Amino acid sequence: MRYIPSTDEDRRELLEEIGVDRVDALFEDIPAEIRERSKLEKWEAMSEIEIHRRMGELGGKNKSLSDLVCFRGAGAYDHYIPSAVKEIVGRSEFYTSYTPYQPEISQGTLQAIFEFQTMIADLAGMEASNASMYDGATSTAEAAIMAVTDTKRRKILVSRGTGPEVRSVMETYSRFRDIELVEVAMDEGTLSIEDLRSKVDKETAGVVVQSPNFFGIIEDLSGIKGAIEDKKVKFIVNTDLLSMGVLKSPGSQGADIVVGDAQSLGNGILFGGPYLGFMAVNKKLIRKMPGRIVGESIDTEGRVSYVLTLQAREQHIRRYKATSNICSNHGLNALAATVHMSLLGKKGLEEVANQCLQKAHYTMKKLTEGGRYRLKYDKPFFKEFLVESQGNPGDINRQLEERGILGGYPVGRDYDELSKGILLCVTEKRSRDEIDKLVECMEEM
Amino acid sequence: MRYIPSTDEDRRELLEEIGVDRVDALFEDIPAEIRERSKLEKWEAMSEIEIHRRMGELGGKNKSLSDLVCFRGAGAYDHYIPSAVKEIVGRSEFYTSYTPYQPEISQGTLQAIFEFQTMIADLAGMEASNASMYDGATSTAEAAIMAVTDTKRRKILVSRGTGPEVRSVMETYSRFRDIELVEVAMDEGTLSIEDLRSKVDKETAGVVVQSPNFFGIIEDLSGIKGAIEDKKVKFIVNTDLLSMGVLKSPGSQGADIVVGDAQSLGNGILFGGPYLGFMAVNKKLIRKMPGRIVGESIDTEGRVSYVLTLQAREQHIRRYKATSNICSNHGLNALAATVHMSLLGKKGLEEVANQCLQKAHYTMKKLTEGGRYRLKYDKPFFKEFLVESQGNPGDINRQLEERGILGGYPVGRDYDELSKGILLCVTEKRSRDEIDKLVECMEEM
Amino acid sequence: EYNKLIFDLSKEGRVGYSLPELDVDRAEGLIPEEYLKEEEVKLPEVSENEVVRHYTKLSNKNYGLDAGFYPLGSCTMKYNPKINERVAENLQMTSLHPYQEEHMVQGSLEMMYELGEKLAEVSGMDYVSLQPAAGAHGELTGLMMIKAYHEKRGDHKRKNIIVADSAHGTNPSSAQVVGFDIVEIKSTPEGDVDLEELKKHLDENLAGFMLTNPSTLGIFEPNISVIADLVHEAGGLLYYDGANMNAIMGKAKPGEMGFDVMHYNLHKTFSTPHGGGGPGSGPVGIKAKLMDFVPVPVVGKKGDNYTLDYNRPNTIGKVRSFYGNYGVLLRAYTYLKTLGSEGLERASETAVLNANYMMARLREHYPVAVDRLCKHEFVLGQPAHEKVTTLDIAKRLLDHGYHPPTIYFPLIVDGAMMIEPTETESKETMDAFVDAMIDIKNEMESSPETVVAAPHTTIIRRVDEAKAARDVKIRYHR
Amino acid sequence: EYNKLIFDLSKEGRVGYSLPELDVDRAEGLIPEEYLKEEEVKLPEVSENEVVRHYTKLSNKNYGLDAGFYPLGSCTMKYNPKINERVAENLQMTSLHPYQEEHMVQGSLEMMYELGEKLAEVSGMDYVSLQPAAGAHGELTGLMMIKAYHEKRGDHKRKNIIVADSAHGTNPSSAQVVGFDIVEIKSTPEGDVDLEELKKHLDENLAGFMLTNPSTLGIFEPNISVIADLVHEAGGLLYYDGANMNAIMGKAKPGEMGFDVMHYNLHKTFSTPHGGGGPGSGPVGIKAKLMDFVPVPVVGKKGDNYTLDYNRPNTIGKVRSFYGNYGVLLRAYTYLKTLGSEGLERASETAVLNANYMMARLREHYPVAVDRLCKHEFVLGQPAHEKVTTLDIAKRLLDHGYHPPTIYFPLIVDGAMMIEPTETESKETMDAFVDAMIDIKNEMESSPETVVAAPHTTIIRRVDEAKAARDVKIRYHR
Repeated sequence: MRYIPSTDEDRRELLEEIGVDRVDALFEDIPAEIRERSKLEKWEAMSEIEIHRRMGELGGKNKSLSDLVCFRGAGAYDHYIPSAVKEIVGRSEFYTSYTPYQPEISQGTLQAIFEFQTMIADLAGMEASNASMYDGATSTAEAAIMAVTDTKRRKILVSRGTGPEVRSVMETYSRFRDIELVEVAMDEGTLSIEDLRSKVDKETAGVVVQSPNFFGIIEDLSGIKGAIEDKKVKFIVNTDLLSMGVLKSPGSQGADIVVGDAQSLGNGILFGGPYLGFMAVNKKLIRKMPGRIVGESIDTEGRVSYVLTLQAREQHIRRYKATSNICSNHGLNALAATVHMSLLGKKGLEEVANQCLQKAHYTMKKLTEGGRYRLKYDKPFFKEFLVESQGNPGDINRQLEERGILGGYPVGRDYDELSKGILLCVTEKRSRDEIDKLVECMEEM
Repeated sequence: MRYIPSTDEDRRELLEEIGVDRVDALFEDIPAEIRERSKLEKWEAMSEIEIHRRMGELGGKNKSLSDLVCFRGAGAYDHYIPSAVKEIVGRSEFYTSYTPYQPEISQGTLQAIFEFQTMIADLAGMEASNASMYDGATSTAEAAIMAVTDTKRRKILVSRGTGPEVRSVMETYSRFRDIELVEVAMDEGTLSIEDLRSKVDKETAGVVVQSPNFFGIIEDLSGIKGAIEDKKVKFIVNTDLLSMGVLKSPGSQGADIVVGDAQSLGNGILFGGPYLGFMAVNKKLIRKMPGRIVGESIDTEGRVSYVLTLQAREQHIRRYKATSNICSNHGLNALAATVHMSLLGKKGLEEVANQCLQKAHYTMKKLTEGGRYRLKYDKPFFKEFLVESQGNPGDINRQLEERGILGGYPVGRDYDELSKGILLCVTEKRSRDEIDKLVECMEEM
Repeated sequence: EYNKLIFDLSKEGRVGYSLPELDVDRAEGLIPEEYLKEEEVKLPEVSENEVVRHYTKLSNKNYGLDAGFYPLGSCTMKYNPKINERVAENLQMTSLHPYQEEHMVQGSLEMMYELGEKLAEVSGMDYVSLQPAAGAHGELTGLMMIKAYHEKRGDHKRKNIIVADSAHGTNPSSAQVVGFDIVEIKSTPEGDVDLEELKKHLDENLAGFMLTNPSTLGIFEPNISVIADLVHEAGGLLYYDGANMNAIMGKAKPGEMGFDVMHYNLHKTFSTPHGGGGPGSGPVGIKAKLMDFVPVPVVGKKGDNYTLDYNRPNTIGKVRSFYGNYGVLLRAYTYLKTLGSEGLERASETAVLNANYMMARLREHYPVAVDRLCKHEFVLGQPAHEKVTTLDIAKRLLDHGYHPPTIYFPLIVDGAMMIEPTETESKETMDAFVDAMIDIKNEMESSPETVVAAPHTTIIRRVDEAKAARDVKIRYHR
Repeated sequence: EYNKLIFDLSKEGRVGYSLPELDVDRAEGLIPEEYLKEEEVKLPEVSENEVVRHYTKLSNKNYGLDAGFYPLGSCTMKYNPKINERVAENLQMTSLHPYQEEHMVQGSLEMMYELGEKLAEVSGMDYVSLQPAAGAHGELTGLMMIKAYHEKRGDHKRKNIIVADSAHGTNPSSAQVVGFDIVEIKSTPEGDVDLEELKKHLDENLAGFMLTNPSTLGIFEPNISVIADLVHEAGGLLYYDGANMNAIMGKAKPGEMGFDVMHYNLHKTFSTPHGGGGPGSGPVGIKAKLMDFVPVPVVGKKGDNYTLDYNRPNTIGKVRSFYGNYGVLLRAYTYLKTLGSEGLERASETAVLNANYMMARLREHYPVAVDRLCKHEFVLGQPAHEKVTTLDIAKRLLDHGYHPPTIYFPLIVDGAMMIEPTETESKETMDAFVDAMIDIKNEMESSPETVVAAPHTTIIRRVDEAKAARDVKIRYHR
């Protein structure tokens, strides 16, 4: 087998040194009846030629974004990833290493994470960040747990405008952690301040708000913060950091914990994963954070060095007293985001965000001109917006698909009251021609 | 511009140090009227998104081997390239370096070439090899020039079974070098020994024979060697080294110079290039070889090191007295071949070659059973064979294309006498199902 | 020595990106002033070539598996086949929005379905969910199902999860996150489960017992069948920590040992790249009795169609967004298909052969924690020495060009060194590593100060970890 | 230190490949015994992971552009944009058999056609053939056309090609290969063409004059128009060596300077990777009068269709197989399209700005060969010193982490150091390099033995080149 260098001769020598005469003898500590029952049903090994053929076969059953112009978002975004990102992420020094336990031979990973932490914290408007987490949904659930642990209260409020994937995961985590998860209603597409005020109480550990929310609408974070009078309540904001190219940061509007998915920043759409959860906090919460953190220090000769730090929070040291059970981070995705943010830089992030903003608004304007589609909520939005259609969203999308377009997300799946709603997303990748074609096709239906 | 790090501020500082006030001043040594006439007609810069879109557009006008099952060879082969080849070749340390002039920081390239030279020489059955050349056609032309220079004669014989690309290039090179290029006729698909005997004379510097020849047929190299009685005449064999998995090497059959294209070994089909010329010789001709050569030496501390050697043959030292004007080699292609040969190893090369052999013969047998296609030359062949069809080869190929098959090469383009001939190539990549489909389709026409 | 941060390369006006010109009319005032950022974005400004050079240089400060031996116990640092990466470049299989309608993603769902089936076959489980993002996340998911199982039966007292003192830290930690109480039991000196200890906790409060087998000491638990019976009789469920699956493929299925639920680490056993700490993937396998509780969506099959089934009333719910770390799954699928069943068994056989060989050679020089037949890894203890510690030995290995073993784990062995060669290393490599270990052992006598001061040849020397935790500096400041 | 050859890793029975099982019946005797090999193939037997590790380790012994500054004069080591590589992964554009019928490769022919047109625009030539595989191969092709041109006119005496003594070695060498006689003329001390010298050879034997402009000294030839007129009046043709095109895009077209034929080096000016010595690509541009002679096939256009035209009776023929280094062409096309015309001009401007800046800073410390405005590169001479040579300085630069400049070329400058920063380097990088050069200059006084013994920090030290040429060992022996 091509990944096993041992030859028959090697095997003989190895067995001899061990003092047994055959490999089977090395498994005699496994009860015979278990071994007997554990034989594998046979499937043949495929060569490289054959696995490529098989993938061609499977791929042929898909219709991918290579063939479809994508106007769908809803938590997974078709942004452009610069070529240099792949180049760096593919370097085997990064790719085939593991958690940087040995700083002397892991400065590459460690420094890249240190840079990542800086960029994430800066974009979020916070003081610190961890080394990344699984995805936006789990990072939000972990933030809720942090709030519960920190405040010793057990109620979490979450806005109904927070994405369904995020709320579902929060529900699961809350149920088992015995957290009371309460939804805050929407008022015309944004969080109802009134409902929020009525629900915040002495048992409230945190308030979770997504902004731009699931419908692309920018929440009034300062207003929400103002409405939470109890200062112990943690204000948790889930955001798309790409929007920071045009919007105020959550940190500058009073967030205590900023979380979200940074897939938008250099990570492929990949049928949903792996993506990149992040978490940023201010100083006083650093030691309460889950996940890896890299810190700066010096070596014995006084040279600046980076190292995993504050490990006393973590499971491998604290075991069941850890802040979380999280062990790995999404290191390679964090690296991709770091390279991506470095390439974009200040100007690039502003330009990408602005192109999304402009193109989304252009699309909205064109699409709602004809009268067949109505903008559901007339509130400031970023790169996504919700329209109500006269027809059935599923039918519309089927027809768009025939014309090579992946239409908007039919939100009725998650919001019963919005069964005619189509959530469209327009990124910097979409050209005016593509948008005009979308509008033309949708008009015809 | 994203590849130019200079900012406006940097430019000002640079200009100041130079002592001029604007960049234009740096071009004032170019006569004004030339500058005036040299302005570029404007075309816009494309972003990465746009160039991908453009390539999608252009690619859409092609029909590639991703969509077609390939049965065409004739000098360019659809062999499988193991995944690890791309991984190594893409390492920027290899990719973005240049000719290893500074051995202290180029041992990677140098050692890889040293390994390449060894493998090529071994496969060819010769004592030495150079560091690679442009392609099989130019390496054959260079071999002919070597023979001319070495023997101080001016006639080169070339078998008609040598591929048309190779013969064309030899013609061009010969014409300007004042070499008399004479074709040796074929006799039922192989070199006519009789014709050869009649043409070898005191003016003959070399005899060039391709084996397996253009029609896939194995030439009787020992017999040919025997027919060249004048021992000064250089016997030059152009071969596909992949066939060495089953065939005797040219070296073992008396070749003086072995050349060819090693595209078969780890280099993509890529619409014809870059490919990989090689040249292997025995000791006495080493100093007559064109191209880079890497040798082993030691450093000042006695460590084994590799270095460009025998440079006294080359243009940058010898200028017009050099053995050739060749300067660069095809280093990256040679690296790909080296990794490829390492992965295949002894067993792998045998297996690939044998699969080609078996599948080609299976195809021939199936195809000629029905009677619509006749094997043109009933002689031992490797991975290609020539059939004569009842129909027009162009029509047959058009119909095959509609069924997703790239049919054989219509040799009538190069050989008037073979206007009904179709040269089919079957590599290890072809499955029995694909072959059966080819046969079925061809039977129906 | 290169020691710049990306921020040090920043200069106003440098760009590293290219975007099309905005081709729609630029509208103003789309967003009310109060929502617009007031400051410039704080990101560095660097050109593409500088970014590439910077991270290329950083990469050169990293030791990866393609650079050399990486016997990090418990992490299964086996070779990551390059075919997996090539397959992952297939855009038809990867350039997919997770909310595309099912009929557009049949190929991907088929791949996931088949992967689940193969993983079930290897583990002897009845169903495998591919959702969890990592091993620890798989534990979380499995434990949630255990909790849901007892609750569904009205068995509300069952709050205890037993873990061994030799267990991975994630075991108790995951149980804690799911709201269980943790009961840690001592192992025997040999690293086996102490049956008497275990029996003390087999009561009506027992929710489950989490076990790694082979254990973190690399030893196959001899009483596994007895343990399974005891736990089941007491009404508990048995959880299998799949970190050590690389030892037993084709030899012992967790499902056949009596386990009810388990997780895999695809990045360990199934060769997907570790990526400097992730992404991993931690599919969860279960026995049929837990089927009601599996996370949604379930990749199902109706006739010839593959589906994403959300309609499962007793599900624990969603444990992450979308359907798991799909990109990782694709690589693991490739691995499973390219090795075939015999290849997997051969991998485990060779991994175990290699570990026993290294242990045999090292036995004379270092104390072996448990001197029995080991499986894919084994644990050495710290040799008696007045000055030199396990940490020193590990650092000295860096000077020999190796990644050290896992150290100080499992906690039950003083100064543990946990060595896992995997099947992808040659005898030559193992011999050279053993020789280095022996050299260091000798050096501990001849020149202990050299060992204590190691590493000497790395680009930096030992890092002051205490300072990092004390003077917390976890970001760059301008 | 890793110092194995791939052959050292070989062991009987190791494999690094995978192939499908042969799925047709294995037939025996397909080939007569006398043609079958008698010995086993001599290739190493190594597993995939060992192969990857071996070549990864070798790569780490190499210095590439992504590792740092590479001011190798005349080679234009500019950054190779990564988008070029991504584009080259597009299978629809690359997975093509060269003998596919024209209608199946319209996209690729269109790309080539457009690339030819763009290159013609940049150079002021009337047509560009993409066939030659490298710069030297382009020279060969261009010179063949010159010869064919004269012969077609019955001008059989024209056997002389004039080259300057400062020319690249390929110039005279290519002329020789094409069967010309070479006349080498001295340059003025300033590196310009010596008009009086030139005039001596402007006779009925003159076939052509090969010139690089800017010259290898980095100086734009002030009398270029006069030279062109003189050569043309004498019946000769003017050949432009395009190695230095990076200095003049948008500023001076060879066609407008009076050149009749030229080659490009796409791997220099148009950023395609140098690949450790190739593949390059050397398209040839010509004026209309040479159109009859261009190599076949010509990528043409008929209506909306692109064609491969072989029907050209006076063609010099084919100079290589198929249609050129297509993979390289695709990258150069990407570069031309992503920079746009203004980007190209900006590249040349910045390359010249950078060279002049470095020359200005180094002028006080090293003798500048020609102290005039330079273009994209400049040449320093060896500073007077009893012991230290240019080679020593170059080797000492290795200790500073740089690839040295081109040394001892052009031949007309004693101990020449030819420095070409290109446009893709930052002021910081150039300053650091200049500082290193100044340090070395100072060290030549303070500690010359350190310089003479350099390099000190590289993985190997100076290599005995004489031994390599004397005890020729150019392959491994078992």
